[in-house]
Amino acid sequence: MTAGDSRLRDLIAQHNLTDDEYKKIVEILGRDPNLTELGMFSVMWSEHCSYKSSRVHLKKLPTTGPRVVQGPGENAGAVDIGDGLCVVFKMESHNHPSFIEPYQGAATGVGGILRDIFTMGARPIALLDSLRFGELSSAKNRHLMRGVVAGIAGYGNCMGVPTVGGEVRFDDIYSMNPLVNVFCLGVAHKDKIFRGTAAGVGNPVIYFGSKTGRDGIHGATMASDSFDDQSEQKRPTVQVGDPFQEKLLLEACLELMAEDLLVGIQDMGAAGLTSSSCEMASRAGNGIDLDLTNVPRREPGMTPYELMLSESQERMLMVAKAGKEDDCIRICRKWDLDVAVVGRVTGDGMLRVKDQGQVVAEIPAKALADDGPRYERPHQPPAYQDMLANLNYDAVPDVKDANAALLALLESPTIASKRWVYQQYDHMVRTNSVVRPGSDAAVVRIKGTGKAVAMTVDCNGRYCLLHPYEGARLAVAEAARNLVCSGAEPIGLTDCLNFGNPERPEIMWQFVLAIEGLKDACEFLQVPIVSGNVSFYNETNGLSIYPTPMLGMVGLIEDADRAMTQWFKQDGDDIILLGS
Amino acid sequence: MKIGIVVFPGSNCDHDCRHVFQDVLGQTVAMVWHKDALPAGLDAVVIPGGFSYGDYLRTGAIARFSPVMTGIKEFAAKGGMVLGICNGFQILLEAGLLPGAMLRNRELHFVCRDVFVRVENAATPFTNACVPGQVLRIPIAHAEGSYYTDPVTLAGLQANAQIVFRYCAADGTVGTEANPNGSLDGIAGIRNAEGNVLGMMPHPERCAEALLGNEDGRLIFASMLETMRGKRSELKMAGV
Amino acid sequence: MKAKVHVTLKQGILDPQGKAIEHALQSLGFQSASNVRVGKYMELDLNETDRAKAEALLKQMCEKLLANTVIEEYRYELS
Amino acid sequence: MKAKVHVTLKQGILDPQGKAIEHALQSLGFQSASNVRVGKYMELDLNETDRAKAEALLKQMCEKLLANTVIEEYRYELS
Ligand SMILES: Nc1ncnc2c1ncn2[C@@H]1O[C@H](COP(=O)(O)OP(=O)(O)O)[C@@H](O)[C@H]1O
Repeated sequence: MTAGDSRLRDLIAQHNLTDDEYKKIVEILGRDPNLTELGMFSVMWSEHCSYKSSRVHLKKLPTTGPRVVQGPGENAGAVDIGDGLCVVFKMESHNHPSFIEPYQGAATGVGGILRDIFTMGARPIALLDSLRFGELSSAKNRHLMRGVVAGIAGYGNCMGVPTVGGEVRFDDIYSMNPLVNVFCLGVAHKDKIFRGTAAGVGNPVIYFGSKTGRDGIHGATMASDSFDDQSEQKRPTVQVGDPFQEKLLLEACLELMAEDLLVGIQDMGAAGLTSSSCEMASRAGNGIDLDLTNVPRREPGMTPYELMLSESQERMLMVAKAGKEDDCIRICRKWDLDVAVVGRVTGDGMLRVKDQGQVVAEIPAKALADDGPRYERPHQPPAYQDMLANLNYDAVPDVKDANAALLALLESPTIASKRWVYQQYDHMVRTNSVVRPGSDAAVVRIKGTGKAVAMTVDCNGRYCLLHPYEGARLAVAEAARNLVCSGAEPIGLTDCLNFGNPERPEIMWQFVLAIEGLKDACEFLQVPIVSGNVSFYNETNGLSIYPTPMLGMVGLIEDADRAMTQWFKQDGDDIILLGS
Repeated sequence: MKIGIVVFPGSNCDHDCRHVFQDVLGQTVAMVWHKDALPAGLDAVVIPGGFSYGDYLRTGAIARFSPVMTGIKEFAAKGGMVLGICNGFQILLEAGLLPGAMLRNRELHFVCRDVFVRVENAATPFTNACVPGQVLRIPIAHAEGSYYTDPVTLAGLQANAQIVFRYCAADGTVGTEANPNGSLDGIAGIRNAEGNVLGMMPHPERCAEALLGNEDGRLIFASMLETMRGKRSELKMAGV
Repeated sequence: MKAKVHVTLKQGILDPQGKAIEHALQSLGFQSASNVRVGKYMELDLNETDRAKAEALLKQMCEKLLANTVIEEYRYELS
Repeated sequence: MKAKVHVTLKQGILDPQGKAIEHALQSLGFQSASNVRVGKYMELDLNETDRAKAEALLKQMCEKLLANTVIEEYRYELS
């Protein structure tokens, strides 16, 4: 590029691409991309979608085991629980959107994770949420918390999926960057799991769900961007969730799946139509011809760029068996959903997008979905580690008045009861909640089996700051303890790794060590990690959050009657202290 | 016995009601899609909880126009037993099968927890297995459960023993403290004048199994089954 | 034609939402605000040219769906 | 003074409520209704005599509390 290319340079920067990444795009295409193509690359190669800083490290995690039916790489992971059933689960973050608009940010986060579960063919039966806010003494933090809790409640309750547990912690490090992580679990027949694949040349590609609007354009790149004082201006990217629409989508999906109609299905999450189409094509080694003319839209005058990048919620893409279009359309109409055949599977590996008869984008699907940049970013221990290593523990004052200290602890919001939160969540719908919020883990029975699953979400960010390796190991251990104390055997894990800016070597160091810790602890306990999510760039004005590798662990209780709760049961019972 | 459970697009306690009637109580269940006609031969109709149409305008406001409602009105007019739970209650109000309306909860937000209700009338088809004044522990889960009606209608409800459940404390005392949503006169459930239509905010289907730690809700279903058996044998005796 | 519909709670019916907002306003220092009442506002297009007909339609919509006259009252404008 | 505040969703923002109501109106036979948008309407008393001051106050209230300016816009009248 030359100096005369300043407009191009601006465009590249606005799309959060580096010069090298742009060069790679030109190399792949053998020409300069047009604006639509540039947009598509930018979202797919964003940190959020491409995992470019984390992939090399995530590979180290143990992901296999005798019960694993589906490991990382699909919409969610799946673990065998016997009786021909498996549990499908995953955790997702919606931190940045929730900071901008707490209600809608949290609500659409719930919507996204629910879609991840039911696109796999599983009916969601439980949600858990893990939240981090700054101290409640600030009105802003109270506002954020109120909005986030109401948003999770608003969406989850309407969907009829109980929010059975979670955790909330407060620390001012999160006041400019709260964390909103949501875990969802569903149940599916082991041999009826659906995957996001566009197999079968000639098969129709069908769009269904809500209409496409101009919402959330660049949401995926936003999630891969740090905040600064200008972030307020990024607000037009806010998406509004429609849980009722999602309920229709859920029921329609399960009905479509019950009939023999589908080859593959995927939800349109971050990067919308672009990610769903190229990922499905790439997984099958195929291409897709998309025709935007038929894409249902909410507003007139939408450009191909906008249609391909929109992050409107409650939309899905399915690849049907040839000839089954009408059956698919009939079921979608029954549920009052917009539906349209928008393309065909091709054998040439290209994602080819047409609008009004013109080709507006033509990119190898695999280049978008899988051949994104991959970085082994430099890492190095932060300076504060030296300080910690040299800390003189003897200089830390002893507690003088233990009673007062205990009361102060009990009073702190992090430790106090979370009833105000979980009473706003319908935690009983579906009538499976054997152990409701308030104990170590939530226990939900699996109807028709006599079994139950226990679930917990855990992470102590402060431990992870002090030492990411030990902190991550402790988080795994805590989650496992919570399950075991509920009578369950841990069978699988999902993670949601919340970190600062990976371009900073100290943050990358935290990340690499946390992964090591997760790996060692999971191998030791023989609990595989079957799905997960990485959320980088959790920093505002240069201040990072604590490294917070959130875990969602799932355990199996063979006999639901034997689920255990944490509280004392009866006068005169013996109390035994176990462990060291 | 055959129970019809109505399914609106946003119903979400429909499976729970089916589970109770079918798997726990061993009855026959017909799931009735809201766009279809009400099938013949039902002994009772249940309108389950949920968010019938997203509840965007007012709870139950849109649902009352669903085709199935015509059949339900006829069924009720002929004395058929209709139970509306939570959103089902809200729909019965909007449809005019029960008097009054629902307002937002006093605290404005959704509340999901166990409450106590006192059985104010144990002589209804839905409560005849209870004793008068019995206190039941049943969960609620709603954001719009603050019952309201005009003073004249309220006086009528009181005079005709149409108030079937009132929110109360564990010992049965009724009052503001025990009222979770600001409902008028502590109303948690009412019946129509004829007694065959009941709307209640608490969810009996959520507490009908020992595994879930509470079986108080079973009394409602047991009452209904008892009533149906009675009706059937009456019909038999009359040679119908 | 464009229609604007206001649906408000009837006088005498407690409006907890209005109360909450009033409370919040006051704790934000807006002491001079009082009697806050909250209602719904709807805008819609009516594909009608006859004003009287449009009014009749609107009235029906309000009575049937947009307002619950047990607790709410409504008014509308056409333009 | 009496203030009336209308808070509506910004153009382009999804309005699930409006969509649901429009759908319901149409299936009730009101085919001529379209583009339904739903907003909030608030009335309040302002203990102020100076009009300019009252306007300034109202604007602040809207920005700070009554409207969520991320997705909503507002307008007010004084009388
Ligand atoms: N955000 C939340 N959503 C749902 N339940 C929650 C949430 N936060 C806490 N809880 C519930 O409250 C109880 C106490 O949580 P927590 O304070 O994290 O306890 P612990 O430190 O013992 O894990 C748990 O049962 C948990 O599931």
